[in-house]
Amino acid sequence: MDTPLLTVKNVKTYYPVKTGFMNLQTSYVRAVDDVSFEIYEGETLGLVGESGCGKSTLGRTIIGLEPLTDGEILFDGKPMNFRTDRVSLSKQIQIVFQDPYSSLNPRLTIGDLLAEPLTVHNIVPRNEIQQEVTRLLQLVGLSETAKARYPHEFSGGQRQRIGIARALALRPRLIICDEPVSALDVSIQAQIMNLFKQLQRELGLTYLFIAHGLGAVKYISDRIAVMYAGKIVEMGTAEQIFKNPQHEYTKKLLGAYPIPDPTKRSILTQQ
Amino acid sequence: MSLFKRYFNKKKYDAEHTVTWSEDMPSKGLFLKRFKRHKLAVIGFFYLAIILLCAIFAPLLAPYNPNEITDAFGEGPSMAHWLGTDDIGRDILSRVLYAARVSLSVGVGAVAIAAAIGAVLGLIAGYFGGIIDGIIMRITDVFMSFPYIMFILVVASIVGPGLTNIIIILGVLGWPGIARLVRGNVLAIKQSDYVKAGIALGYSTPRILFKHILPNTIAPILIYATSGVAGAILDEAALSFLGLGVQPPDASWGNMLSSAQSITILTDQPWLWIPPGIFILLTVLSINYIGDALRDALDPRNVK
Amino acid sequence: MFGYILRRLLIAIPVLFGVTVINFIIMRMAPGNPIDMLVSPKLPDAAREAKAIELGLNDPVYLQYWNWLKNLVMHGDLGYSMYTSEPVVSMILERMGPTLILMGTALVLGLLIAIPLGILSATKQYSKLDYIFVTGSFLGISIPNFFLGLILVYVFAVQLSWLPSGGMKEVGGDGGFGTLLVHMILPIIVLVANVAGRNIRYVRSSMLEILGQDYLRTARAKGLKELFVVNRHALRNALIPIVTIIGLEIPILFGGAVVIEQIFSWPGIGQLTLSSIMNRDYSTLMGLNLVAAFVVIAANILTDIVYAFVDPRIRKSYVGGAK
Amino acid sequence: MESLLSVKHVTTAFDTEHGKVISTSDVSFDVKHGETLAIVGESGSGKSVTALSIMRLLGKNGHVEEGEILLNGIDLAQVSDHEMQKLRGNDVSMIFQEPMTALNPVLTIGYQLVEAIRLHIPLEKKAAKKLAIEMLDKVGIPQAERVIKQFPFALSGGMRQRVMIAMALVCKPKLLIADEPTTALDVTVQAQIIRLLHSLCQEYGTAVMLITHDLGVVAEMADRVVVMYAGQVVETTDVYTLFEQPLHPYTVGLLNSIPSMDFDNKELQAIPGSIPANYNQLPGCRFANRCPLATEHCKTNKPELTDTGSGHLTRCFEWRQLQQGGNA
Amino acid sequence: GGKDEEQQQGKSSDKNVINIGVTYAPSNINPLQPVGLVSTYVSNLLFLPLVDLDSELTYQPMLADSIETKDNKTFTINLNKEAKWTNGKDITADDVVFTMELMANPTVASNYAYMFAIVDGLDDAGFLPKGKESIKGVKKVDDKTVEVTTKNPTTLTIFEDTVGRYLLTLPKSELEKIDVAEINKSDFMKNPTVTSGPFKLSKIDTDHYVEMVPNKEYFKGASKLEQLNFKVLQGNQIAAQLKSGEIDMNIPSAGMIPVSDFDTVKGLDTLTTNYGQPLATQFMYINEEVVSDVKTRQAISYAMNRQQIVDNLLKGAGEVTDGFFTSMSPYLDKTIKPVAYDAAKAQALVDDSKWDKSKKLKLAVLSGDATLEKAANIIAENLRAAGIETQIQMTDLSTLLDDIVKKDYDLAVLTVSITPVNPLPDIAYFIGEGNPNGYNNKRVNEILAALSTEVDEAKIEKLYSELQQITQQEVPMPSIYATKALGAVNKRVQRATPSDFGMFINVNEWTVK
Ligand SMILES: Nc1ncnc2c1ncn2[C@@H]1O[C@H](COP(=O)(O)OP(=O)(O)OP(=O)(O)O)[C@@H](O)[C@H]1O
Ligand SMILES: Nc1ncnc2c1ncn2[C@@H]1O[C@H](COP(=O)(O)OP(=O)(O)OP(=O)(O)O)[C@@H](O)[C@H]1O
Ligand SMILES: [Mg+2]
Ligand SMILES: [Mg+2]
Repeated sequence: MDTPLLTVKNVKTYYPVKTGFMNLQTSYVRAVDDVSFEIYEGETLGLVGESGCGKSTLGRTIIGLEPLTDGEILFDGKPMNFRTDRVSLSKQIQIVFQDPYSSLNPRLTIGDLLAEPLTVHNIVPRNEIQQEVTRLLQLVGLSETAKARYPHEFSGGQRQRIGIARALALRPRLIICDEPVSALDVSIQAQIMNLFKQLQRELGLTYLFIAHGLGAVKYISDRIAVMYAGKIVEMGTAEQIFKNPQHEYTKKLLGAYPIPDPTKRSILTQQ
Repeated sequence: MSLFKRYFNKKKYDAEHTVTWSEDMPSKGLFLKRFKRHKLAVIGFFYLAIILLCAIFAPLLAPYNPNEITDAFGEGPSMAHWLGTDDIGRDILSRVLYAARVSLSVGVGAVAIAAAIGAVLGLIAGYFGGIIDGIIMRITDVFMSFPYIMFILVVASIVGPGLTNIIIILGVLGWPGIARLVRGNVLAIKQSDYVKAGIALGYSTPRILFKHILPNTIAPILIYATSGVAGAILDEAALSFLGLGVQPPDASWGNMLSSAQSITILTDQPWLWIPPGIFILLTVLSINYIGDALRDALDPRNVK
Repeated sequence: MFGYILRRLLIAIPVLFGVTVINFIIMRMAPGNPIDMLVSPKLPDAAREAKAIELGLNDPVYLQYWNWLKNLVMHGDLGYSMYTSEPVVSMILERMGPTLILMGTALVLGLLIAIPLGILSATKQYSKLDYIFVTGSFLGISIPNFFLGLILVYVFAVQLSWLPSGGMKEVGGDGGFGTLLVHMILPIIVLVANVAGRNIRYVRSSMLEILGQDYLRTARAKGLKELFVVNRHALRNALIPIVTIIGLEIPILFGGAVVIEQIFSWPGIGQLTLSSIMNRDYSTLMGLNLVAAFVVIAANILTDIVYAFVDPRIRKSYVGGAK
Repeated sequence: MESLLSVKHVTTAFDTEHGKVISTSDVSFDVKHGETLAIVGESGSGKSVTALSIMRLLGKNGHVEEGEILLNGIDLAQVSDHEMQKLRGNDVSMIFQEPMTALNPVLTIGYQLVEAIRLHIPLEKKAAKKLAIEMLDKVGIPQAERVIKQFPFALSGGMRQRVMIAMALVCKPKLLIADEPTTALDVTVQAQIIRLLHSLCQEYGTAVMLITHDLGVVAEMADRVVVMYAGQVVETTDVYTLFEQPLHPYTVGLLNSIPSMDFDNKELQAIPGSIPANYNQLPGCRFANRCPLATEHCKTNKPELTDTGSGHLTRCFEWRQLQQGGNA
Repeated sequence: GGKDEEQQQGKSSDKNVINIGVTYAPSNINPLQPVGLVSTYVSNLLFLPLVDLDSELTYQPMLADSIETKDNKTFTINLNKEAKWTNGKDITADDVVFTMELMANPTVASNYAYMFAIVDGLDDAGFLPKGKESIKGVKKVDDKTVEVTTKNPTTLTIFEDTVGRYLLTLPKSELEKIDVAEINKSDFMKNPTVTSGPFKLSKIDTDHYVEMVPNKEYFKGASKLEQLNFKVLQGNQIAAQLKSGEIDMNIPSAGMIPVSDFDTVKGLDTLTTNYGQPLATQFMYINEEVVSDVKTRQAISYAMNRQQIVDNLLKGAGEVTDGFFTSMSPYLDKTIKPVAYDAAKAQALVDDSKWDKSKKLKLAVLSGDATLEKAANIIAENLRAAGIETQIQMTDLSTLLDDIVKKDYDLAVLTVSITPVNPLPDIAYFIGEGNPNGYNNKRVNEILAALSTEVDEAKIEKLYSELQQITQQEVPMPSIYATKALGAVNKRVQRATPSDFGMFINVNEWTVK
């Protein structure tokens, strides 16, 4: 545990909003407001918080999809610059999105979809691309027959697997998972989370795992960060957070989580 | 409960399963199926196919050279001239067949040009946003601010009327609508996760624009284009009415129809206007029906 | 809201400027010139020169534009027609009325037909009625204007002698509402066929979209009658996109004025446009173009404003200033 | 106690471009006065279709093919449209999953509430408005007088869902159908809504048919549970039994899929695969392809919903194995 | 009510009103520079010319009782003694002189100034030289007499055809108040308050109609009509409106009925119809730089099947021509027959001339006239048969004139109406020095020069005859056919006959039944 894989230092992401007479004034939505943390190689950092608190913005800022307003993000101890090093950085850090229906280009077959990053970045020699695609599919538990099909022919869970396979194509070290299971059925959620875990074991991946379901985060994360209104209000191991929450918001969050056991009706009894 | 867990543990995770079960989803042929539901569109499609063949094989099918002046001046249908002859003795049937070439190429050509310009500008405006978007949108404002016909009139008088010029003019003037449409779509698609994923995967901007965004706006462009084809055929007809259409002796349905502007012809020589009139009507009608069916068949909300 | 309108108007200025510059350039690129149309070609050069001086055409081209612009900005004056020597402003104003009457009526009537039929068509999707309306609307847009006009004139004016075949009033008569109405019938039928044809489809598809929305299910779940669900809840929402269409319809109508006014000798902007082009009446053309551009832009802005009024979501974003 | 709602062997079908599609078949369950019945199941299993069948809001292309839906002894599948309109909102009302889209965006909150009130209660506009404000107060909306003039977009998701609840309960219906009322909301807001629903229904004596796929919510609120899978009811029992002694492998799988709140760090036991798309044509059990207990018999024979005793119903040939396993 | 109903029919049939259909818009009514045919008719009704040409092509007194000359250089204009302005004042020699000076003022830039170039003291464009205020050759003799001297000997006919016909005398008292630079834009030119003609302007919309009411004080006798209106129509509407009664009559070549409607109009029993004289002639400009060989030009002339066009397309309502004169011209040499269609000879001439058959000529054709367009199609086919490929290009008037002036054309077909009594200015423009065909013939130039000063009618005829021979041989600018426009008038209208010339001379006598 020497240099962290990812270091986020005082990161701010503000969205300018034009207001006032003639839209001449600019005010800002402080979506991410002075956030700092580190993720070490092979670890999973869970990120929870209420809707709109800036989780996705933070994830997208890290992968360079949103411009950094202020602060610094280091990868492997080196500052990242997406303007100049997009190509090499894309091989280090990837993202899996929440909505399995909108994250795959509906006009491409799964084969093309997975081959594209391989060809663009020359990951494998041309003649091995098909093999590599098959391997990727197998890695996420899909069969080769998926290649010729289009995304709409798959169920949500399967699409999410394809999304993961695509993220893995460039053999990244860090994957940002932006609520990758929220849109899925309970039974499918479990499949996908197991897949994440299995891949981490096999490939030594590092995750920033965003979720708003506490159960999922707890299950998958080594450490958990709780975000509230653009700031990280509490961070610690899953056990620390769940057993001994410090911040008011964390306590509220835990208190609101419905426990799947009818004998412990916490919400209704709490009042 | 540990027992149940054992059951599941024993089962090795079966990946094949997942795919097999959804295999029966009827996705192939769905487009055709949806399209076929619009019976009138199917009829329109066959009609258009026939017209297209007629246009292509006009030299083989036409009994006369369309510009040949025969001795029969303004005569009604007969065995020699199935649809009669016009005021200067040309065979109407032959002219209508050749006119199909002109009218269809005006329709298709103009729309192709408009779609090409509109799609590229719309893509650029929508994707890059900001000042570029502002400038392009102001340009579309400028273009849309010209009264359509007036612009055509002036440009036609510069480059001179004629088939190619009509196509170019209608094409060059038709793009703002498509540009706006594409831009709107791009704005939405740009936000979609698969474009974000493309960026994260380090794809180049042209690749994202043309491989990921453009194909996903094809459906609306296609739908818009069908009504554009119909519109261009009608516009050419209107231009012929104003004397700025395709140049004689070439025939277009529009100039054949507009030469029937006299009550005498209307009453006494219906063979001069009924054939081109019917062809315009049916063609435009067919194209519109097809456009509507396409709209339905390509509706992304139907494709899950 | 006010700030928003002002901003839109300010943005319109460069657009208008661009429109006039391009129009000026294109006009000058067109072969021919107003002098040829005014004086016989067999005239000696001296006579042509005198005419050029009279019309201000002997100045360098950029100076001519500058003078035009200066005149417009400083005095709100569009100059005199090169062909008829009348003030361009009064020529345009005189013809604006007839065009607006015709187009306005067509727009209103067209929508009055299109909206209910489109709604009916949507609520009864794939029924016989739906097919009839949709086919009717396609027919409306498939018949070339000039041809429909010709047939109507033939039937109603020539054969039946029920209606006048053209013009806005009887020559020599002093107009009056009844006369105007009678003269409007035929051109209005042609235009309405078009407007209604185009818009039945829009209304139908926009209504279809709304009919699938969740909040209609909510309304039904309250126990609301289907009639009210459609007319109170669905219609209001369906009208929002239709507002945009009205904004698009105005330039279409305005552009189509040339043909329709030509067919029915309607004394409006379209006819003036055509004759000005034919006569290379530069000053009138500049004026007409400016007006047309203004109409388009005004229609756009108006659409947005009306849009904001019918859609509270957008109203808020204007009021709040954020957009 | 006499059942308030009795759904008997209901089969619902849709006319689609692929022809007629049976969406739910042979769905049966009861809702008793004042109780909360939860319906859980995988996405696409027919929960919403069942609810909409009861409300007769399936849309133009959907209809109940077979079976009876008795509300207070009246068969909702048979009454006239007019009759049904009177019942909706008055005897039975419904709230939906997406608070963002369930309210008409161009009408004020007040308008939509007053409309709901005056449809069933003969009140003057003023009085209705007063009632509306009271109701909004009741569902915990601050500054109800102001909110009533606002449009839905001005409210947050939680607030909108409160408005929906107010609207649904304002006529004191006997049955409230809540189709995933909290899925789109944050957990903290979800907790508030659950509490609100619970207390209001207690107060009004309204029975709730709660559709959800969150077993936590089920455990929290429900008295009894119906588990649906692939268009069928696969298990029905009271909430305690369900969590303690599930008798259908799907229910078992579902329970095993939830990450536990203990720190045992065990792998989740996911159910492999997904709902077959063509479940209607399957000759045997619809869960067979994902079931660890499935035998050849299961794949070729259709199991019936059988009573395992004391009203615990399951649609499984092998339920006894589970019972034994559980007891062991 | 009843009145409404009448109006609904759009008919004037029961009222004391005559509506005349025209196909050209009266762009203005400025008598200093009327643009186009209808403008001229209207301004002539407001302000009388000195004399006017009647349908027999003789001059009738209008504002002048007579114009006389003894030496063909000094012309005495005797104004009508009764002539009065509508404000009651006499029309005097001062008004005539004042108007002449206005016409000659370069600032006014009258487009008819060149008509006055024959007058002594004016330059070739008809303008006063810089610094000059008055015209040397114009002299007031007394209140009702003006004397005009010309630069060169001039026939009375030519004097009458220029000064006599184009000087529309204006009221000095009204106009001298207005700055000359502003005169064209002045209110008077839009709505003249003091006029001299049989009708006064009541309302005008330059694109659509002119409404006129009788001048009750007209010194030749006031009209009994309530109104006389001009209505601008599309050609194809004329027949319809004649039939419906919306118009009562047309002006043959300013209210052209399309040939296709001739039979319909002739068949209507509410109308009296008559053919006008063959006036509008279709000429083919030939760019001599492109078609330099005289044989090729001859081939063009032989190739055109003029007779077929006249017989089939015009249905006989026209005549075959190949030069500058039609049968209505006093100068037509009837012994010279137009060249007959001879395809074989045309082909032979083309072969003989070594015309490059791969060359494709642009055939610019004036747009807007359906008959001409069809004729052009026939001609193009004729030429193709002879071995000359052409591509028709319909062109609007402005573009066509521009192309011709810049010689940026190969062949151009265009309608020209040459004044039958004074054809010289047109002919000189077409084939004289600096002509737009690029044609150059010494003998032709000599003839034209001689004609410009010749006053002996017999000699003039001889010169024109020689000219016809030359042009038929050399084909510098052949004509193709001349149309006889159809005039129609409702039988309820009395004493009015549609005609291209002199139709309005007796307008104050027109009545309706
Ligand atoms: N492009 C943008 N422009 C302006 N504001 C934005 C933009 N994107 C996000 N925001 C705002 O930034 C804040 C954080 O948004 P973000 O999507 O990161 O939240 P989140 O925590 O991911 O929420 P959720 O759980 O709903 O996904 C929100 O208030 C949102 O409205
Ligand atoms: N209008 C419709 N037309 C055709 N099929 C429909 C229609 N509505 C629902 N279905 C089908 O009926 C089945 C059950 O759908 P339903 O919406 O009841 O599922 P659900 O259990 O509510 O799922 P979710 O948890 O996703 O809401 C699905 O297969 C669905 O495709
Ligand atoms: Mg998010
Ligand atoms: Mg549902």
